[in-house]
Amino acid sequence: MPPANGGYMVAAYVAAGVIYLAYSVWLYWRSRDR
Amino acid sequence: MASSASGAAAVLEVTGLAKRFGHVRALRGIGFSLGPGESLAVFGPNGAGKTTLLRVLAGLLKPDAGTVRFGGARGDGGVAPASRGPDAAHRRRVGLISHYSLLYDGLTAGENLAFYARLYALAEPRAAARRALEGVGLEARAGDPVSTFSRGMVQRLAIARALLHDPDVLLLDEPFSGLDQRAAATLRALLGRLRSERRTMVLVTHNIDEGLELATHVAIQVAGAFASLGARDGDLAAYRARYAEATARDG
Amino acid sequence: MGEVLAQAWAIAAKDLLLEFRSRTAFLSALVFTALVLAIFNFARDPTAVSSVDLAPSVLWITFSFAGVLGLNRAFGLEKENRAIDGLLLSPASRTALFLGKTLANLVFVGAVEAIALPLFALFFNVPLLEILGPLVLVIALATVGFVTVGTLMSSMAVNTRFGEMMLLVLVLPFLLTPVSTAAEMTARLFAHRPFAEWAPWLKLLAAYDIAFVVLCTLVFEFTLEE
Amino acid sequence: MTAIPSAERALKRGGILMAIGLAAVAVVYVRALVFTPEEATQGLAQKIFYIHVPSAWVALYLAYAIVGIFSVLYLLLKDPRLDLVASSSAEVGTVFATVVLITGPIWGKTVWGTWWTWDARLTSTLFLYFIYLAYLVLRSAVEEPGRRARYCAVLGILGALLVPFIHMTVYLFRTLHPMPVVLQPGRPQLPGSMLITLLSSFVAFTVFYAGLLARRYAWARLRAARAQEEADASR
Repeated sequence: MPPANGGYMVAAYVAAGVIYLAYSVWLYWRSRDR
Repeated sequence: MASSASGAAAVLEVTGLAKRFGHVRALRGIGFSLGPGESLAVFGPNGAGKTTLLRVLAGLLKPDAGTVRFGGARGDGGVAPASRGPDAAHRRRVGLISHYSLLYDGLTAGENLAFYARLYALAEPRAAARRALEGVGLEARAGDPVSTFSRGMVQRLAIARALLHDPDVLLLDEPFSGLDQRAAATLRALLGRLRSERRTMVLVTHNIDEGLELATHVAIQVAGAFASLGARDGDLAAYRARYAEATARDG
Repeated sequence: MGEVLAQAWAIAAKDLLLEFRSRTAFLSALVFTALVLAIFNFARDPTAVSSVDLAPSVLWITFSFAGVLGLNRAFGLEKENRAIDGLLLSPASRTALFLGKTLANLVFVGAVEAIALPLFALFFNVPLLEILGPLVLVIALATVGFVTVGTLMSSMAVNTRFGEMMLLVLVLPFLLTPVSTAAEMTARLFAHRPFAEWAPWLKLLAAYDIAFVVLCTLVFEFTLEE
Repeated sequence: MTAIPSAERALKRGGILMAIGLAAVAVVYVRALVFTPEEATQGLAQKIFYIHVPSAWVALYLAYAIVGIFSVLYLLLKDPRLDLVASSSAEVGTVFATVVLITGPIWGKTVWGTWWTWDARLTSTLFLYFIYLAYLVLRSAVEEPGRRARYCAVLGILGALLVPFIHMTVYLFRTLHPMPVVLQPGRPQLPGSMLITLLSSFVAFTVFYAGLLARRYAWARLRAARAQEEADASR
């Protein structure tokens, strides 16, 4: 029986997703055509 | 210019110098040539690129394009193509006098000069230092730290430093700035003597009142380029008018 | 080559003479070292951590920080009156300039270490004499490593905003190898472990020294104005 | 001036590649979370690997190598665009390294029972992160573009040489970190389905990195071109 640690998995995926998405959006916005 | 003056080969020949810092074009297509005993005064407002020009001539900065060539009296050598930095032969030909002294305040006058004599690989550093000190009348203060010197004495020592290796091209960057009248008069006399030794000089300054009488040729530099260049053919008033006109055109 | 070494020596001798005249950097590095050694020892809970366990780390933290803080001086003194222009104007090669600066820094840091080491032995009550030979070797190799990188970085840091802080930010990541290998070897020396046990660390440190001395000498010219 | 239109086109292309990369990462998310079986000993937390390991590949190897290579090229050729590539890669690499440093401890907590340990790989990642930070700080501390580029290139090259030394240093210490389990002959392989997820996530994150880099670089070029035009206009 695998240990129940899905919460950690979710935390890691959310944290990574937020960072990547935030950087992408930031990069997109600051480099948009003025 | 050189050939017109004396027929001798040019000591300093500069062609097509260009240099930019980021988006600022500090030098744009500057060229001139000077023979032995000729001296060029470059006037221009702050930010015209005068100091950059002098630093390129001195080999402190690499130009993006163009050449600085030394020839004449002491044979060829010191060719500085744009792609490469200036070599040691180039550096032995030039001396730089700026409003910075390039000296160490914590060392004595003698120690400063002996140190530079070693860098120039002169045969007897201490003797060379002593001779250079005698040349500017500072031999009595050889053992005193530079920090105890007056501004005028520091400037004389800076000149001794620049002349240590007996360069045939002297570069002067605002040499009069910060000097009181007496020190400026001493400096003027010293520079007159150097010119009579047939050294080639380039002097840059924003103050047209200083240095015009030392020059055989005059250039006005605005926004990185020479707005005018030629043998000195007018008095102070005439050049003041030209200077005002050239800087006004730039806006 | 002979000329390069002569010029390097002239520059190093000039730097050391200047430092000898003022002694400001040297004295402050010494005081810093003594303070850190004393504070570490005082803050240690004697019932929990024995001083011998703590000693190698403290020694290397002290040496490396004192060393790096002193490195600002090397190119800082050239800024006054733009003396660096005088050096660059001269026919002395850039390699000679880098070697001269590194040499002066090595003497400077070495002198701080030579005074700090007995102090360290006293505070931490470690017998140094019997391991002095190998310990000096370790100190010398580690010092060469971080002083070389530090000298290069200080040539850049002096021309940045917040130069002294910048030097620390630039150099600290590079301290990992010399400082941790040196601390490991020091710990094994204190415990009188056989040479075979610390030989791998020694090899790594020597490789680091060679690699960074060569690379720093090669790239130094790019830290100068051009 | 043709510099501005060409940079604008590059910016659009970068934007498209960035969108493709984001979509690929989203696919990896779905595949890893929904369609990949749970590992028996580590449980769901093992799935952190599918984002952690490819991020580490980008941050610690790919982006780092690009910084190093383009730093060397800049010093040799002095083309300002090379410096823009290196600095763009450093910024994007820092983002990936941040993810590595956040997801790593989360996984570590489930297996080691502690968020942080001075394990070899964690330590080396942290030190590489410090070099990224030093690079970005140095960039902000030098005004003149030519000098900034030279300084950053010097740091980039020294940093690249430091990587093998950091690895060797930390491997001389005992390590808690799992050794790489992919493609090592003589060791048990990951089960097929998990391996496919991991390999596809490598591809996805690499494309994502390329997209971010392209966009970041094109923007830097556009800014430089606009600044140049302004400087020329004011002359």
